[in-house]
Amino acid sequence: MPILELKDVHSYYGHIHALKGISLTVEQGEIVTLIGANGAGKTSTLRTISGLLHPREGQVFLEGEQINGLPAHIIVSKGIGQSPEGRQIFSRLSVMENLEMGAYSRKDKEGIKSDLDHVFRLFPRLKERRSQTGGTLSGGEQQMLAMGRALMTRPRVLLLDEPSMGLAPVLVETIFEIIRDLNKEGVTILLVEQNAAKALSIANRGYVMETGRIVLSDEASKLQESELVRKAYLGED
Amino acid sequence: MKAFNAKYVLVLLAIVAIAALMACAPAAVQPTAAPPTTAAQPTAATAATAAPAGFQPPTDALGVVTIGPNDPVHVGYMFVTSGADGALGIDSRRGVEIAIDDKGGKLLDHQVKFDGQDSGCSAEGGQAAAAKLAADNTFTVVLGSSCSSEIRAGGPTLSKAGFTVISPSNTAPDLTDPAKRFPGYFRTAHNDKVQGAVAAKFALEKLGVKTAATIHDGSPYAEGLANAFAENFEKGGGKITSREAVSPTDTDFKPVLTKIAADKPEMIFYPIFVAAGSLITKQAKEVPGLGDSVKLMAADGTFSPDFYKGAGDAAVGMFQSSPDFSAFTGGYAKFLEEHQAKFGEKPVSAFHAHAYDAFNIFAAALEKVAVKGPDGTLYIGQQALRDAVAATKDFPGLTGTLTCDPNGDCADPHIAVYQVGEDNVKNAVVPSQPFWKPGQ
Amino acid sequence: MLKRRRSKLEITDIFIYAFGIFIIAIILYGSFETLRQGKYSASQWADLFVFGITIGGIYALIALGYTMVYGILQMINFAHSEVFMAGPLTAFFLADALAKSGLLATNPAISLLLIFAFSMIVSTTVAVLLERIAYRPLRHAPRLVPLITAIGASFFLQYAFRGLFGTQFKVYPEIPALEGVVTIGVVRLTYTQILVMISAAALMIGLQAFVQRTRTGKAMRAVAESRESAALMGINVDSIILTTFVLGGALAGAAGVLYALVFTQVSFAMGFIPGIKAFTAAVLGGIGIIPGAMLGGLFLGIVESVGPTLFLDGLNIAAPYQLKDAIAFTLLVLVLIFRPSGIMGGQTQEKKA
Amino acid sequence: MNASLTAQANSPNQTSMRAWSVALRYGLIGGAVALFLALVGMVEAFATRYVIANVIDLGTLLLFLSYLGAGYVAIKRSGARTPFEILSQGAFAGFIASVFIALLAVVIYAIPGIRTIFINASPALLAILTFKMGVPAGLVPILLSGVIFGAIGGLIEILPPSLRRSLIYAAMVVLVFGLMQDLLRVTLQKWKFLDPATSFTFSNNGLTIVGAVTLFILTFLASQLWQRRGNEARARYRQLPTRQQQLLGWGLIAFSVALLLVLPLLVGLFFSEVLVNVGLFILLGLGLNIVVGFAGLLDLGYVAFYAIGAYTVALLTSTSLEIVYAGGNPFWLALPFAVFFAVLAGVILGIPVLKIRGDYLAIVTLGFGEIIRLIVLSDFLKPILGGSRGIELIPKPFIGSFEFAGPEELYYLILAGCGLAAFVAIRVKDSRLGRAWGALREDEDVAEAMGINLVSTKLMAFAMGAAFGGLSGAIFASKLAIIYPSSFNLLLSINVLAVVIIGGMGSIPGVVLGALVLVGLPELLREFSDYRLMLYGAALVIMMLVRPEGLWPEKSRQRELHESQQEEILSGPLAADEEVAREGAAG
Repeated sequence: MPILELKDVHSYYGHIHALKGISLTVEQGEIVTLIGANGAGKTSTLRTISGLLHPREGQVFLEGEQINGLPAHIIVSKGIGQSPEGRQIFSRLSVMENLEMGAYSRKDKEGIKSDLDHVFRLFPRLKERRSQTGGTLSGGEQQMLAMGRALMTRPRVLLLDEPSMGLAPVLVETIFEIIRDLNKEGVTILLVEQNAAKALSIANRGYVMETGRIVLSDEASKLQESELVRKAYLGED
Repeated sequence: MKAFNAKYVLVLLAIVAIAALMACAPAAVQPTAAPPTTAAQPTAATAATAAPAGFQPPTDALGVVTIGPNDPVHVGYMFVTSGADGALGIDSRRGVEIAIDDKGGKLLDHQVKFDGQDSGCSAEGGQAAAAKLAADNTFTVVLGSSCSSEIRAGGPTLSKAGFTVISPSNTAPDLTDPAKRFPGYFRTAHNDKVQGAVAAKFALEKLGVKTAATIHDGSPYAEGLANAFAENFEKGGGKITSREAVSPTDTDFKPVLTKIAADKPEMIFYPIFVAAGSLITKQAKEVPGLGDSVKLMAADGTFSPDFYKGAGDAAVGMFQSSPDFSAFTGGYAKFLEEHQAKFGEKPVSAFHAHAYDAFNIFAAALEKVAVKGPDGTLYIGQQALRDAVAATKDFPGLTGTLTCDPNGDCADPHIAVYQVGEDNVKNAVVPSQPFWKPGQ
Repeated sequence: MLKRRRSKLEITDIFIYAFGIFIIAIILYGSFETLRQGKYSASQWADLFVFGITIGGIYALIALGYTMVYGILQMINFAHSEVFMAGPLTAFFLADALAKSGLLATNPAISLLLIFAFSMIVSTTVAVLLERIAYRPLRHAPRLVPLITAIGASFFLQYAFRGLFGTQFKVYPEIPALEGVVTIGVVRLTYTQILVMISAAALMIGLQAFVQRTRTGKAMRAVAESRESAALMGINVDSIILTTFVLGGALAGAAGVLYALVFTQVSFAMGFIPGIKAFTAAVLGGIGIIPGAMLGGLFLGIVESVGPTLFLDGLNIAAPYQLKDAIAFTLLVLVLIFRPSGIMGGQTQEKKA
Repeated sequence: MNASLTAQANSPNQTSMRAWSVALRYGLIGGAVALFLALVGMVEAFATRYVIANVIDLGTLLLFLSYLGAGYVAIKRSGARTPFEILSQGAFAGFIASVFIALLAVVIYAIPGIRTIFINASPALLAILTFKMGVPAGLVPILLSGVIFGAIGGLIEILPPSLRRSLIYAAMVVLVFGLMQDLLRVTLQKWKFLDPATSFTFSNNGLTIVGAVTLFILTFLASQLWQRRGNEARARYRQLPTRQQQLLGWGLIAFSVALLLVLPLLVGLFFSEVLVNVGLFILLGLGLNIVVGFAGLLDLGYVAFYAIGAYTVALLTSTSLEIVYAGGNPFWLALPFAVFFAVLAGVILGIPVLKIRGDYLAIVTLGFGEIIRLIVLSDFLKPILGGSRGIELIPKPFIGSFEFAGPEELYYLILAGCGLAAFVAIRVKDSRLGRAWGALREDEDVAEAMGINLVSTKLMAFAMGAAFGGLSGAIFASKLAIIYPSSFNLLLSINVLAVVIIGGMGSIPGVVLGALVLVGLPELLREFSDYRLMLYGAALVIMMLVRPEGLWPEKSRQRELHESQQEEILSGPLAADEEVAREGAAG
């Protein structure tokens, strides 16, 4: 059974038909990436999974359990963590408080403590700045915080929305390394990226989206070879 | 699209309906053009029942109100009966109801029907209420208004419609100023010039104070009365240390009282209403520099049980000017009994007796001018009614012996000063015996 | 930036600054004249400040309700003034019963606690009902819609309470234990004033601690920043918003009893004016900012109490206390012109309309 | 998301259990509403007004309607479909609701002291509740009426829609005639030839029984006829050649204009007074609509411009001896000054608040409105502005020898003002300026980036809005003949805002409709003024919950709100809860 499955999902913003029948699966332990141009519906897909957007048709399953229609905070407690687009950290809360918020719905004190240590091991910079307010962090640090915060929900599936957006190349490398490390530790990851080359280089599989539909899906390595992807998303002619 | 259609359909329906009415009613447009005789004053349905030959219904410059043999004499009121000032109007309305009961509910063998409008103690409310009353030609008289602002805005409408208007509680001086009074207006309430003068006289002569401060609340009544007091007080040789103003919705008066205290007046006169008045009374005791030495005095706006509840023990020993109930005639005791029986409580404001008298002045005038047809139809000339009210002389009322002067002042103004005693506060009742009267 | 606009802005800027300087000059000159005349003693000035701090503390407690709801929902909860009214108006019946039973005289502390608790429960209930019935369905509506709803709810509540409990004001019983005065130098405080100051301060410190330290408090701050991110952290946004209304309601209920203790009269209409003042205080301090509401409330209370005498008496302006609200609003305009996000608002960006 | 709910309710037993619990829930809500109406005093106050003379009064009707509503909604929500279920569950809901009233009757009877808390829990109320039979005899009819009206409510829900609509229309017409009996009677007095019809329909004290029945049947038939034939008529209209359609359209317009012109003659003094008041609010609404609806600047102090217009006219025209320095001029000379000063104030207010946004703007404008009122009230400026005693002896406008003396004449002045303002508003809406406002309303930063001059655009909105406010104030002053500062309070600003919003923000016909509903209707029902503001508040809340785009929305705005509503359904909490919340609010 796939850990996450979307079946023919249609979502709307008002009259705007954002997702037109998305079906995809994510297997346990995979990194799956969604690539596509701006407005293709990548973020809407993540929002639909995490419950910020409710699909008008279709279903979302987490390990076979239907989760579409549940409020976002319940979905989080069922094991879907998301680092949202544009990071959206709480800029007036301290780094520590941001991370605490990640563990908001959890009651296991021990687990929280060990997860916190884990996050600080992954992102030593956050440990140094834990009493600073989020708004004073640099872009890369904010991204780390957003990911750390999502990890604190102890997700079975981690949704990452544009983790490399607006970061310096060096930092992009670091972030992607961390993503790979996380995956090795057993976290299943659904990654949305504009930087398709980078994303495909670490992913197992990928889906290509255009105007609310999935137009192509395959092994990541095969997608890298694909004519369409090379032209449209990898900037090669 | 559907909603769009429905909207026009509705409009169309309405227009067709009105068009049909209009087509059938060419005459309806004409009454304004007709001469101001009986025709201009359409009458109740039964008026058409022909009078036998030989009887000529009267004519009148302002028109004639016709009351069919089985129709009631319709008396209108225009009082404030809701909101913060509601007690004032309800008090007056009850006064009239008792007056009607005392007549056995009948005038000239016709039932009396008494209803009217809440005029809200505002100019707009007064004008709207007046328009509604004036549109109904079954009314014979309008009793009201409660507040001066109502009648200033609504009076002209009533006057033009030919009504006689008698107010039990308007006290603003200039309502009966010949330059400003409108025809047909009378009042049984005292003119505030009188109350201001009495209060000043009391302060100077009885209390022997030489300095005083005034507070009003931005209402025309309080401002007028505070000024009348100040004028008379200064004329009598006193000194006004400060003239302050507050807002009736304020609750914290300590700052303004502290400011007053800096000028060290011997007395504070605050002719305002119950809520703010009771708070000032209470807080004056708590402001250093005022304490017990400064004399407090309010006016008839606070002459109500709620005032003592609100002010508590702080009110003991203060003074209030108000109509002199002890000067009221013997009928007043009976009135109070009836009031208790009918409404289960004592009067809630100061002008019930004035309202009782207002109705009786009207009733006496009506009995004088109404012409009864052979079938029992009543014809009341409106100008004649006004003239008859204006001619009221030495009328024995509850509030004294009433005589209307040419400007419409009919009151026999007895103003007295009361001192609040402990039992007033404990039982929340207004003082019954004056502490001082002018001329004592 | 376009040149044409630049020059126009300068003209309006000059106008604004001229206006501000003019007002400030009047205030300074007025204050100077008043002090020069020396009509008021030091203890009278101290009294004026004490009165101002008392009412200001109450404003601050109400303002907290406005500011918390604004911070979290970006809406003016116009009906908060009725939340403030509901508690003390209904708690009157309890207070009256306690007074008649004699408990109020013999056991003032317990009685007062009961009254406070009752008032806070009622106010909280009203606030919660408001949120559930009137505001929650409108969470995604354009901003004016919940504002109008709030105005409507305010009228409805005010006149429903009037219908239920009557037009006339009700008078809280006197509490013998609170009659007494403490004098410290020129400052003179009644027990009631001390009670108001201590309880207001305690409640505000408690709230600040709650918001800063507790899990729920932190979640409130998180929701205020971004409802979506908060939901993604597993925070139940609706229940946090409800908590905010509960806190605001409880504080308003407490403020209501303090108000009733100071001014003794309660009525259905008692919420309107303090409500508007408290909202002004919240804006003055920087709306959405909890310490700002406290500061704004105290500032407004003091200006109302001291301002008319200090600024206007020296200018020989008749009946200055009639203009106290005008002074308060003028200061509000000044603050917003020169510091558009309020006294304490500097630390955050101005929220977009 | 309701999939789980329906899944649970699959077995018939569970279905009926659920239906009964729904009936219980709405019975409780209906009972709470009835209890509230009784305790708040509405039942007693409305009981003085008979709808049908000596048969049924409005207060009792309110209670019956609560039971009926409980039954109706319960059946609507429970999904009961067999006649037995409908009758029994409807009756059950109504019964539960009536239990509240029965309990109230018992409490009033047993604990007279309750009145010290709930002032309306009086013996008079007890008499009304128990149909003058007292306790315990009166409890039987209370519960019986609950059962009967609950069942009727259930039945209404399952009637065919066309029949149901006609019945509701018919009942509403009877109710309206009953409610407005005194006004209608007074107005009908003008038309003598209608006397037989009038006395057939109305008695001294409400509708006659035959009159009510006749009205009911006539409306019912008319509605049925329209439902059957209306579509045909519409289809025929659509089949007409375009030219004829246009002609009909123009005919309709000409007819409406003619009707507007003769309206005061038709409806008489009081309705004219109401129309003039409505007209003043239409003018104000049109002005505020520019500021709030077009430009999106929330102004809570709009009354200031109204006050400035009124005071300018008062100062320039009053013949009062206290105000001597400028008075005595004719209205027409003062009018341009009134508008000018209002515009000036609009600009002066506009400049400092240019940089202030959203809710800050709301509170600053609120403060501005209050400052203006306090200044005209103050003793400080009393020598100039009259203080608390206002300014009196303001003359009426004249044209030649025609005096705009009373409401019937002033109507034309206000009609002309509204016509002018509506014309200006329509023209400016589609102009460059109007589009700039639109951009400003959507997003200030984007508008600025698009090269829109924020300063002049905002100031134009304030100035134009102020001009209409000033005009309205000017007419108000001469209508009232005396103005007091108390007329210019915050409530008025809020009323105008409500007119704009209820009508439909940005919509010009919406303003007219909003003013008719919010100003006209309450004026017509003056007797119930005690409950006016309560009902007004409830109406605002319900309106925003049910139809936030307003009664007659502007088209683009309607779309906007529609979208956001859908999004709300998409992302909001459980929809069923929302509906419960709405029902609660409706009570």
